[in-house]
Amino acid sequence: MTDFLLATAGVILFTVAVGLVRILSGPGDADRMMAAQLIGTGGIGALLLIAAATGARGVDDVALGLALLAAFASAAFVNSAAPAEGPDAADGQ
Amino acid sequence: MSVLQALDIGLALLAFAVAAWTIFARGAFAATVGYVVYGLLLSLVWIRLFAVDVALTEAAIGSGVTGILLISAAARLRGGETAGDEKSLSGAARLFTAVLCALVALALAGVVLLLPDQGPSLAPQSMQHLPETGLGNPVTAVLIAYRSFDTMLEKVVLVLAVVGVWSLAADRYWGGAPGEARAERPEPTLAFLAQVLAPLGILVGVHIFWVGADEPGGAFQGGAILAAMWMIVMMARLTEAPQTNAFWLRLTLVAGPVVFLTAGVAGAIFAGGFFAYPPGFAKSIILFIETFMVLSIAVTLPMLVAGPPRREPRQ
Amino acid sequence: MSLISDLFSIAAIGAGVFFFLAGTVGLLRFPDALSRLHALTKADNLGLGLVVLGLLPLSDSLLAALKLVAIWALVQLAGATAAQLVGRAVRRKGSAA
Amino acid sequence: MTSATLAGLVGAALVGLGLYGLVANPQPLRKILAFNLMGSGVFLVFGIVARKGAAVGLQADPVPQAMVITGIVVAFAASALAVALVLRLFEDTGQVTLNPEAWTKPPEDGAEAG
Repeated sequence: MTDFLLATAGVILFTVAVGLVRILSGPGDADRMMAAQLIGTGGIGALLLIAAATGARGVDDVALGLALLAAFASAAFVNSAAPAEGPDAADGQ
Repeated sequence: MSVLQALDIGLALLAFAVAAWTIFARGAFAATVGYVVYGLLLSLVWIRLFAVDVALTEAAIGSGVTGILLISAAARLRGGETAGDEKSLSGAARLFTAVLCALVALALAGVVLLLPDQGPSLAPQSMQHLPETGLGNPVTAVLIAYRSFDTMLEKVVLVLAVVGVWSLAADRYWGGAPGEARAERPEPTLAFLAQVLAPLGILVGVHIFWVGADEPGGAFQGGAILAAMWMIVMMARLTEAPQTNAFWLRLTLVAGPVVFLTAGVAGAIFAGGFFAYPPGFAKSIILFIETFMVLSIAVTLPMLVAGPPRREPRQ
Repeated sequence: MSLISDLFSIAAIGAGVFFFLAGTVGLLRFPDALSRLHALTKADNLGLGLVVLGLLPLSDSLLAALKLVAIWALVQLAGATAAQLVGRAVRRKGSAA
Repeated sequence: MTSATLAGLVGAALVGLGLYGLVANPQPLRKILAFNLMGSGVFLVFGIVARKGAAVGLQADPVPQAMVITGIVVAFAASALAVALVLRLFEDTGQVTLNPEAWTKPPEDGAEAG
């Protein structure tokens, strides 16, 4: 069972790695943000599998923290990417 | 080769490849996203090193909060970096640099390989004195009891960094709120996310702080998650960034180090040594200090990310 | 009994890995950003959901199991909102250009 | 080779990689990224020292771990200050460059001496 869990963690990391190669190179910044999202989900999956296989303590809290912060990179991207919108932005220029 | 070893090698290669992407990518934004991805991989590596406390810190600060900081900066700097008058290194200088850096890396790798299998360790000492602190997590004990002086100074560094960031404000903005005035209408999706996430996140942050006494977790990690929740609420425009001359803000910023230092001085008077905790009361004092540290961290990190004041202060 | 729960875990986790693979294939094959986003969110969240489902019988306590479900729910929320946010950014840029 | 040694080797490689980026990348934001990479490489080397100090039932020596935690927080504070400086430079000059000759050019539109 342990080897199965570790092997699936490895497969997930591998598929994530292949996906990363595709979207880190773009073309657009939105694609790149998807890379952060992809590694978030895949990383949490691999983390949970590794934790179940190696029995390391407290790893579920790490996964919980990562899950909480999973959308933050995208939120920061959207928040800063459109500064020229809205009425108030004009007088800052 | 066992499955675990294969997984470790794969993880190491992936982390290294993403790091290399961060250095060699064309655009600054692509490199920044690469760095965020790398931070997440790094917390997996820390799990494999059985350093769960570090993994939690890396997940919350190294990947989460730093990610917000760097991605916001990269998105804001777009366009400025395309200036063609950068003085790039010539090919020969680049090669020379690469060779020198490779030598540094090789020397370090040599040191890593030369380390004895059973290195010198302070683990026995830290376990031996653990009962005196009343804690169950030796990493927390190192941070708040054995090496509390370091941790106190680190809190001071955080305050100094806030002072440094605020000092970059123009004179007329001094004391005002950070961040430009922007669209009042919040992005509805972002507002929804913040409304759902913030209460849950506060719960998780307090949980991670509280279990930190005995399990992996602690003041930094819990405080960083609380900080992230304040950031998402500000990003969603559900609340405004506070004025930097607000008394409560400045008080909370310095509360952690001040309480910590006071406890240290009190130790010198009542327990016979600077930062000594009287036997029997150690755990209560540690939790008291940590509570203020969590508050300070939860306020300091968002202020560092928000940047210098950019609006004139209201009276 | 333990054999049955082990078989359940293996089946669920295996199915989860399949969806991770499907998501990556979608990322590689789909032509534009919005459909890649679609592949990413659908497949990944289902993948993680099945992995969590498979890990549930292996967890030591009820609290640990609840935490696993909470992690999955949070990732669902994050995935859905991030996809919305990034998707809007793509559309905004598309209409401006 | 143990996983700890492997992580240590990655750490060593990261220090080299980060150092190269710090010297060779002209853009300040890239330098900040490179500096952080270098830092995390050093942390990983600490990680292997902690792992090799496993004793008395602990799987890693807590002292280097605590130092890394402190280090991560301090690295964040330094990065935040550096980012604030770069953003201020961009505001004042409309450029993101450390090349002083470029600063003397009139700022582009959108930039305002703040």
